Amino acid sequence: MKKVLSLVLVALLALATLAIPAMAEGETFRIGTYFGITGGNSAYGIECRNAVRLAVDYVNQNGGFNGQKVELVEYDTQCSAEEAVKVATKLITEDKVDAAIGSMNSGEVLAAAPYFNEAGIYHFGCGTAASWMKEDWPYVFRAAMNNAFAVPIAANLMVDLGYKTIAIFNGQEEAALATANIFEETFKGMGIEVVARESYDAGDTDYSAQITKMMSANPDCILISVIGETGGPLVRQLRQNGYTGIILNKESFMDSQIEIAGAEASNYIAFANPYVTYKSVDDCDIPYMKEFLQRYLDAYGQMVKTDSAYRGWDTVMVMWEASKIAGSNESNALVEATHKVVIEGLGGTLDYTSGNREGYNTFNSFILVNGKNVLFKTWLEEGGYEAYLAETGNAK
Amino acid sequence: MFLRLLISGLVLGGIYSLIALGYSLIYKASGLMSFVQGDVMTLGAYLGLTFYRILGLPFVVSLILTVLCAFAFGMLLEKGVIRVLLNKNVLPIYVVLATIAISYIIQNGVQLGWGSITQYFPSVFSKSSVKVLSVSVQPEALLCVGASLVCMVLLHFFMTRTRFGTAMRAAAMDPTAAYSCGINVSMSTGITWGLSAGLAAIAGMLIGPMYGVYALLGSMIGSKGFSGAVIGGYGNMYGAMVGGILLGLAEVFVTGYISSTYKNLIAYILLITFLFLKPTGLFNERAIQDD
Amino acid sequence: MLTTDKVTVKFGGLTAVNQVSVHVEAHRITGLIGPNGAGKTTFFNCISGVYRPNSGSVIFEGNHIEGKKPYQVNRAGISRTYQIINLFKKMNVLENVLVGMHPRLKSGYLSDMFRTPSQRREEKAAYERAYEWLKFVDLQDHALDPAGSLSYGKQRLLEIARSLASTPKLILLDEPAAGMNSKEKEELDELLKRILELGVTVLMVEHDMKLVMGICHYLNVLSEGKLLAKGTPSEIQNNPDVIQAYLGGE
Amino acid sequence: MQKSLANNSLGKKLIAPIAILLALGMPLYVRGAEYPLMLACIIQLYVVAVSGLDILFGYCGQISLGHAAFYAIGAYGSAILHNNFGLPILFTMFVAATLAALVGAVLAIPASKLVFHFLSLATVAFGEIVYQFIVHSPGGITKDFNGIFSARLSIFGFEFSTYRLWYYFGLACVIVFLTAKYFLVHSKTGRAFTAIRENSHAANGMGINVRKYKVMAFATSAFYTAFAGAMYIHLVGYVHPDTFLRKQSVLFLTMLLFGGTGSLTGPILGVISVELLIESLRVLQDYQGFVYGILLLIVIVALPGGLFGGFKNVWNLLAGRLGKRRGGAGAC
Repeated sequence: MKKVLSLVLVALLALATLAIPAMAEGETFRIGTYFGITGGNSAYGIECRNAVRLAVDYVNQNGGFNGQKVELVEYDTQCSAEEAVKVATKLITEDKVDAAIGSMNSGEVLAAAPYFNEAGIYHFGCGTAASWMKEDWPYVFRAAMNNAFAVPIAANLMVDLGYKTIAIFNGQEEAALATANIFEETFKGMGIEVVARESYDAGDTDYSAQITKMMSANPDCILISVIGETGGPLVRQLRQNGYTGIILNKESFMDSQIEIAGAEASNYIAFANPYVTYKSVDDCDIPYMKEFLQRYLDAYGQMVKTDSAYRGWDTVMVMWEASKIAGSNESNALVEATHKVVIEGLGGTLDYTSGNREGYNTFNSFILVNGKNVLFKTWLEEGGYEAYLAETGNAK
Repeated sequence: MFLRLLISGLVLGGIYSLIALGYSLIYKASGLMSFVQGDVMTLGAYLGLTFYRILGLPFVVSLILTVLCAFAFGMLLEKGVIRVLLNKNVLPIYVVLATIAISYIIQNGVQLGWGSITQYFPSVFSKSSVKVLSVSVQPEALLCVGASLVCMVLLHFFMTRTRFGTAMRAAAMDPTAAYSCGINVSMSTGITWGLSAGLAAIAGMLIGPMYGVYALLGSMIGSKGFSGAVIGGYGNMYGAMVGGILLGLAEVFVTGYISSTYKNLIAYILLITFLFLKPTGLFNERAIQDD
Repeated sequence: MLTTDKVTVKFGGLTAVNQVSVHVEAHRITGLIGPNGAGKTTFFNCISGVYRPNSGSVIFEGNHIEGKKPYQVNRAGISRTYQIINLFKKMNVLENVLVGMHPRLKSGYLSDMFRTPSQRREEKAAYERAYEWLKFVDLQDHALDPAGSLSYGKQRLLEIARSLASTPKLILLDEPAAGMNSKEKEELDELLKRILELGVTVLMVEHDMKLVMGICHYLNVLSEGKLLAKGTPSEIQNNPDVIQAYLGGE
Repeated sequence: MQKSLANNSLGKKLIAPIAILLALGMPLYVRGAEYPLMLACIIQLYVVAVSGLDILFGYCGQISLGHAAFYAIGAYGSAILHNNFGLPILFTMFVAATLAALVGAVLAIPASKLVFHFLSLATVAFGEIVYQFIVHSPGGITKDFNGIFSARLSIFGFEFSTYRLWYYFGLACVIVFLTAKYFLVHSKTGRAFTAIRENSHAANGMGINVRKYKVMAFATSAFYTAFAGAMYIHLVGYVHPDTFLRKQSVLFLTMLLFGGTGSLTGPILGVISVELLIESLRVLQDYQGFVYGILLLIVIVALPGGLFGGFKNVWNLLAGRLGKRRGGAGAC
């Protein structure tokens, strides 16, 4: 009996630590965040979290949300959808947050967003997959790019170049696979033939067999639709296995990836994206972006390496604008006000008036040449393509 | 396409071999299974890039330093954790779990130490690709094949021609008898763990320039390495080499001629098939007891 | 009851048991003796199904049992004890006997999981019978102790009780007296007689000549894997080959 | 004397586990304690899963580093049967768990001849193969890398829409599964399991068909863990394939070893302590994985009897001073 009692005691003690009374709802506006800070893709989560902190500091210095100071409640999802669900429940029921910003990994957003939607909490996701916005959750918004929107823009580059065949290489994660599928559809509609389609799983390191297979199909161009850090090693292996053609990427080829692939290998990667990354602040000539880059550099001592930082900043700015329009911090008011938001984001205009709860509806295409992202149009006009042919010795 | 696949298969196989060799050595010396080899490889890649890129040392010097560090790590692991557990006479599952705990520590530790973004490992060669029989390949790939061959040959000579290697083999075969012959058995198992870690670290340094360096670099290669070791005959040094290379070839040719969907499946299918149908492996190593 | 016909077991190049033919008479105690390494335990393992003989046959009550798995041999009615004690050390004494009763219990997986009334009745009866077996070998006071905590001699007794629990027709005892003191040996001698009274035939390997000569009805002598002699204890005692083997062997 | 020999004292044995679980339900009486309640629900389903592993490892002595695969079969099986065929949820849970038991049995037939390390390798390979099938499923039936949604639990039209309600369902499951486990391990079958763990050669000699019982242990264990997987999907409503990586199998094993093997209470205590550890490490943010690894290593090296094995030693020491207690009732 004593043993039983002692066991019960242990359990009660355990619960005491759990059942800490929910924190009092105070004078602050509480934004819950769930990012993957540890685990597979955490580099993106960390940059995004950093940018959100920066943005919140900025907002607080400039009056907060209708006078309320913003307070962040941060959790790590360990890049796991299961954890994301646990964290979402915690944010909703225990921390009782007023709004939430979600992960870079669309899988996590897909799992956690319905909880916020059900609870009627104003929520932004930072992943770029089309999937979770298809679910029609009225409380769920995005201030990042939707990969599906980039597809027609990027596919058009093929037409501009007069290319007829393409090989597709994709990852299996939601964002990569779904985007590759949309690409394939679009290409078919445009009369471009997909001559090879290869894939890899998360955790794979060696892609040479797939590359060999794609190259033996002899395509005009190769499309890569991968997520996270795979891009760098992939491009490196593509080039080292002898592929010299243009690479079409589903999104911008970021600075972290260029480092791994090497500057030379990263030449001639074309993509459509609202924004790009920069090697140094001075490389950037967009004033608003430059200001942000400097702010980030000052705060964290390093340059932004992935575009996830941009997504974090934009998200907070859109929320802030919505609060100004609504004049209230109540969730429903914020949701309604967001549909009226039109502001300048880091990648151009964020316009929510079309009612699809997406900010970036159109954007530019770029090509990476000698470590610099050049507007694709400019590059074509200035004879870049001819220079490329001459340099690589490729025909056509 | 065949030639290109063959080369890819050899590169991949060389890496698997180095990992599988580590498994086999450890099993031979101590009858244990380590789940940490893949992550030691990751650690090796991080150490290598620290010496080579961050400190700017020459590649060969970095390689030697990395191997020494990894060797020390392996020894420490055996002395500080494995030996302690064995002295407590625990079930072998605790040793397995301890190595898994260490692999968590490495995976998370390197992220804390080097940041979670993929690290760039600069090319060892100035040319980004070379032509072999009209096929362009990464020069690192050739280095990889060459270096793993050299490692295997060196290990063979070390084990068969040196006093030390003979002592180690004796200690592995019959610890009690070896002990009574004056061989320091505890030292020799320690060295075996160190050697295995060293081999994994070499593998890490070889693939770093090709794949980039990140925390989970070694986790999949580590678990596929088991497959190589079992194919060859778990505990057999030569079996591990051959098994690893066969695994690499199988994986690449399946991807090339069937579908990349089955790329990761093939290693585990081979692993389970061999365990069930031919547990002694190609080299008929009798390590796996029948019950 | 049990007859082996030219049983041969080889390990690699070594012939451990060479063409051994032995007959065990029902309701008798048959002894198997011989110097160390004569192949006695290997021969036992052959009967109980641990090894499959390379050639020859083992016939029990008219059925071939060579090559059967140990659990099948047990079900056929032969149970055994081991030279090196093979108890379930962390289970208690009573449970060890209950495991011995395993093949005689009818309950199945599902009735065990749902503890049906018939399973309950059977278990209750089984516990009572197991306790009876403990009384039989005088271990009832240790029923709830872990088997590993018993003294060496008592562990031997428990092994016998565990074997008897499966109600065998033939019991193979592998050196039951090893490690026992003289008082325990006397008790063993008495126990063997009681086992015989139960109608169980005994085949045993034993080194203690006093015990063997006193209780066995028949003896078989193995040396270097071959059957050297067989007969009643008095015949064996006077057999010159046996004397030679024992003197030469040790 | 004789009566007390038979292990019919189920009531007494279940006191401790039920007391702990009831205590765990305390948040039921605290308003707004949804999160602890959700954890309590997750703990309940983990208890079922880990109890299953305990039958296999704790009682039968067979190691598995692939139990995440059974967990996955339960979760996906139940979700797919419910989503695609509209079968009632409780039914799909049982069907999925039965399916997993069959898979477990089929795996165990060849695997049962392997011992320790190689059995663990075979189960690792099995886990990976199941994972690969989930992410490359024929016809995309598992939705591959997207993960799969399914409805929350409802029985005969009654919806367990809140954690509060689900808690009672979970409690019922735990009681049913623990009782079945108790019945099973204290029976002919359970004794055969333990005998195999203790000495498989002797078990064989005692008339136990070792392979058959190993297969049974695998199947039972798979059923438990798969049922827990089914509980999970109808609690959370969504699963992602990455939930079923080897990490999950290791987590089950860690929980079991933390709490102690071969008992009813062990898995409960193990699950609670590991879950609490993970929860309390959350505050460390970037360092949580690293610290978790180190704590795990320390516990393994310093207290190989499990966290509660360590406590038990201290307890026994104290109890021993107070007065010698009666000898334990063996493996229970």
